[in-house]
Amino acid sequence: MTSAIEAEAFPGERTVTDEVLREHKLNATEQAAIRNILGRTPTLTEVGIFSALWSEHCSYKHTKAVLRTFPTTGSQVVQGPGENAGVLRLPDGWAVAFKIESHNHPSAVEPYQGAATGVGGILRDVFTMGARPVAVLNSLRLGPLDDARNRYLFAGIVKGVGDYGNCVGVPTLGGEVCFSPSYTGNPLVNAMAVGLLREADLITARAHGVGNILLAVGARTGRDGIHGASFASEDLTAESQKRRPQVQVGDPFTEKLLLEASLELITGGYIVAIQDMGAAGLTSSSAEMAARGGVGVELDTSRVPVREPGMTPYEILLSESQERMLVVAEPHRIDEIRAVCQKWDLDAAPIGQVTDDGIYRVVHEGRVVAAIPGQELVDGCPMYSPPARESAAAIARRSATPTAAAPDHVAALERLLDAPTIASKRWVFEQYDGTVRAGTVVTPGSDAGVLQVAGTQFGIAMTVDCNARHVALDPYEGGKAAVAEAARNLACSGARPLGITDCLNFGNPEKPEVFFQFVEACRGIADACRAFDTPVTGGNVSLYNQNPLGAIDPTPTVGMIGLVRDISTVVPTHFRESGDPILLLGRVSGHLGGSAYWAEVLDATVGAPPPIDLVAERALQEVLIAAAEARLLRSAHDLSDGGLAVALAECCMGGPWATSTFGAEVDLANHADQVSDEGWLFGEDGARALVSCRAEHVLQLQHVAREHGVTCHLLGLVGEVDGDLLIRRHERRWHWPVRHLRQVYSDAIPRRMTPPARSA
Amino acid sequence: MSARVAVVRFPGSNCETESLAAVERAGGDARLIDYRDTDLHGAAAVILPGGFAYGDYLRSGAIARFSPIMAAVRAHAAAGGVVLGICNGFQILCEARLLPGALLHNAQQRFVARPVDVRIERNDTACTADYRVGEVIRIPVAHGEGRFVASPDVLTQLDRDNCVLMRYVQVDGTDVPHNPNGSTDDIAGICNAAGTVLGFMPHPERLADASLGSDVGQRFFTSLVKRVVTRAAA
Amino acid sequence: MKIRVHVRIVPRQGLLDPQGQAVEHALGALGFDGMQDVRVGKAIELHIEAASAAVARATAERMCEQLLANPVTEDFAIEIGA
Amino acid sequence: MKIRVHVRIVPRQGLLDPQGQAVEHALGALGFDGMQDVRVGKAIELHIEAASAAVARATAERMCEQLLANPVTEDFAIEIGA
Ligand SMILES: Nc1ncnc2c1ncn2[C@@H]1O[C@H](COP(=O)(O)OP(=O)(O)O)[C@@H](O)[C@H]1O
Ligand SMILES: [Mg+2]
Repeated sequence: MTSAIEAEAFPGERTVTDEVLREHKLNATEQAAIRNILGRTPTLTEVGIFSALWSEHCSYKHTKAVLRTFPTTGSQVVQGPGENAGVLRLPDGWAVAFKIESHNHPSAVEPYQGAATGVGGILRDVFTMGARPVAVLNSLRLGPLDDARNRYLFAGIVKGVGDYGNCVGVPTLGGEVCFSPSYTGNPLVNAMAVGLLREADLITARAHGVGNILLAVGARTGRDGIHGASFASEDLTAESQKRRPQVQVGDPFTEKLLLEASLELITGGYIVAIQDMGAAGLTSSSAEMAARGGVGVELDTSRVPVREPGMTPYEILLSESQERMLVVAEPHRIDEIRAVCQKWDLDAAPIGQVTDDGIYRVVHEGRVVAAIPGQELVDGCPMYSPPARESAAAIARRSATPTAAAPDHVAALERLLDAPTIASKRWVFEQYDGTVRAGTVVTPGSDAGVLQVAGTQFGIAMTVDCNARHVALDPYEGGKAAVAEAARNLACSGARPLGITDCLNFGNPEKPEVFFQFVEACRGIADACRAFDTPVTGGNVSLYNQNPLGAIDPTPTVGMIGLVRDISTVVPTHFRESGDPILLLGRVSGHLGGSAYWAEVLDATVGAPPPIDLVAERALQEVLIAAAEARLLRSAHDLSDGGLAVALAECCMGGPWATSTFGAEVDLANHADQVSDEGWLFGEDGARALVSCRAEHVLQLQHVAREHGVTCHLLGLVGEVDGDLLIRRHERRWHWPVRHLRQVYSDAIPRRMTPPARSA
Repeated sequence: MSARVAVVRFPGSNCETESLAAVERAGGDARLIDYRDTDLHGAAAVILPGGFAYGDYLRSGAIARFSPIMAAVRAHAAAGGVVLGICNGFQILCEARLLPGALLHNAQQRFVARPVDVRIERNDTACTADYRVGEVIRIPVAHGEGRFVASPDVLTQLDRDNCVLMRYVQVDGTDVPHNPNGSTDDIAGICNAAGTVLGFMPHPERLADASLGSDVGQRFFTSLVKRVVTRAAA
Repeated sequence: MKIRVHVRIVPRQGLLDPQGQAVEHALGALGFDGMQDVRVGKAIELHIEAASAAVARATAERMCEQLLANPVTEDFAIEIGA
Repeated sequence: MKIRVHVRIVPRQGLLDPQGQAVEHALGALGFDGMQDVRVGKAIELHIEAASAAVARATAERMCEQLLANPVTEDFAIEIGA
């Protein structure tokens, strides 16, 4: 097709053989496609470029077709998928940019730096849109804490997330932590960043304007995180040992300066486009910016500021050194750009220009080392649609039931509250600054984080959610459930869900049973997003998450943003006043399949998880939002892991820093009589929330619920300060001192993380 | 007449915006000053805000204390001017020896971000006049290096001169340690004998707006503004 | 015999050391010149009860491998003190 | 002449060192015994361009006094390396 455009090998570089191509994970089809695009054999530099851009991470070669089925439009969408972050419209000319990304593999190797640089990368994705980061969220999955390595990973990851966000000065407003054996050896670290901007200031990462200059801004380029293939493609000598790829180290201080400089460059109108040099570094940022703008670029890698001498173009192109930006600007702006950067103690070096021939060209010391048609480079990767088939084991698990004898319900609730996945995450978010910038309305420990948009009366609410156990047992329902839980968390706070970003963490897609999970979970997410009018504005796919025993539990993390029209109507999660009536919104059918009760108490991760009724979910959201806006609610908490019993206990125990707890007295008699006691207490049917209100608001609240067709059970009253939780059903009574429950719930993680006393 | 309060931005400061806002809300005239500046431009009081100046590399405050602006801050303090260090600002003041002692890594070796209960020990200072002595308020801390230590001599002197500005205290019903970082004698903040140079770890500027839940920290700023207005008028 | 051991743990060569950079920069600003390659790591001092200096060193080495140093990012050196 | 300098900065004797205690505890849990007085501080390595080792040492000393160590809480030691 294209006539050959020449490029020559960089002196000393290994010759490109089939072996080298294979080491770069390019299969036969891809190798043929490359030869076809170039009309010749690629140089080693080109091989590196192709291998980066045609990796799953950049090309989405296994997943693109599925991702296209997501709903991505709506009147609230300013920027859908395809840019560094999605953007949703807020009132008064404001907009919110947000995105989630995984840093799983780096965190498995070096938890602290892996997690820290994960936060750094996602912050850059948000501020390159022209948005000031205002919040970070994090979704973490680890193997159980009885394993020392898992504890080490957990401690390092949490410290990494915290140190980075804290230092940059962005509050962490939410997250989740789940523990399951499937993550042993392959922890998941998904970081989400949220930023605010004036819609008019939005900037995209599209290079344009022939003759415009490309500049590298920020940190110097070292040999950090260079694709393992580059190491493998050299003979092992003492010299090459010294040059082995290095762990990426985060520098939040430089990030902070880069953040300020970037926003000044964008809002000051100095630049045409900007993009983070993230995964695959300079290569992917420059190639993607060029392709989006439909232009060519010429880079001179010998002009890139480097940290170490003797770096080859291959290394410079593929380095994943952190805290670097690629900027496109008109030539006459360069001095001004340098002045802005200097103000923030940063370097800005011209390293190339926009060209009109559509070629992605790399020059090093006057030698053309790569010349690839740009559009083909970015869009030419062969696409795959692997077979998808559910495994027999998965089907069998879904129809299994627990065999263990159940303990009494009093003990069962204590076991659930002591399960690290359910227990208080105070040990985690106590390490995250949640109040810097002084805009925080709700810190972690409630259903959603909420912050005020400065100078306005409105706010945004945010959450990340995924119940991977449900996804593992039924990927379609689990996918729906992830979106539904996120929306419920927002609605409980009084926020209207606006849109999502997703992080799809799965195993090896070439395994039919894994790809089945992927396809089905995505179908579930898409259906739920359509039902809730919460379009997908972007996300991230992380595949090949395998532990020695097989794939991780499929984990499609959903990050969702909602709008609170008036922050004075935000609804807290926990009970607030003795004597307030307690109501359960939503239907109870006592579904125990896939429940935490079965998994944590009966040690059986089996059964069909509850089917998610999207119409009922939407109706519940509407009730919660309407009731919040009418100021009818004193508290609202969604029912999820552990069902009603856990939700009641959480509402009684109060927030993470509460100085008092509340008792509660609840009577289940004459409500959903067909449901078993276990089903009532621990069932995990969706579309439910536990609320409290002033006695004089009960009728009004019931009326709002009825209007939306949502069942409303009046269950009881909030009890005395420091009182007991009492649940009654006919002659049966279960009873817990709330102070004791709070201690179990609060200590579950710290006691597992405290170094064991020295054995005598 | 409104009083000029300078808020110094170091590279890595994070809390300058909310500090400026708190001063303005208290009726003061707040100005941002760059760390490379060498002059306070007539400010009657200086705030060194929270954050991670120079990334807190080496020790928090260790590099920031050499910033060009610090000579002016030092001169201002020496002339009896008001200097207030919040969190990172407190760390900088200790490193600069404008306040005694040092702030070391939290005893538990982890960052701590949560509300704490502190008792105001003195209200005859430049920023606590609007509190009662003994009043207990709940405000957030967020720091990795907040464990105040000093030699026994210095501690004795702090006591003698009544230089402990606030202490972490136990409030009924809390189930987290009242002292969030292992600080000596539960010290959360100190000042010089005159009450003009002050430093503390908690962040009152984050609780300065009732619409976000509590404005119990705002009185630090109303006190400060009143103080500098009165002095300016005198 | 009680032996004093000094352990020095520094970020591995080639790895970015933001702290080292900041210190180098700050030293430069203070007027120190002619310094290079500043790296900041951890110093750990301890006493080990051991039969000989060689045994103490071997123990310290195992301590570094198992706990004190991060094998992915740090190098360590051990010195037997006075 | 380029001289390699090792600076060791440790918490002053008598000062509580929670990090040292935590490390001591963790080492104990790993089965190490017979260690005592674990203290954790900072190791700083740098190259100094100087006419002699003595000059380099003097420079490093001034660096410690001015920036690297906090005289309120830390002691330092300097070693001239290979
Ligand atoms: N890694 C984390 N970082 C910050 N906050 C967290 C993290 N994990 C959990 N949280 C907070 O703890 C609270 C409870 O989380 P979770 O158990 O997932 O509740 P829910 O089921 O309501 O989503 C939420 O406020 C959440 O934001
Ligand atoms: Mg959740």
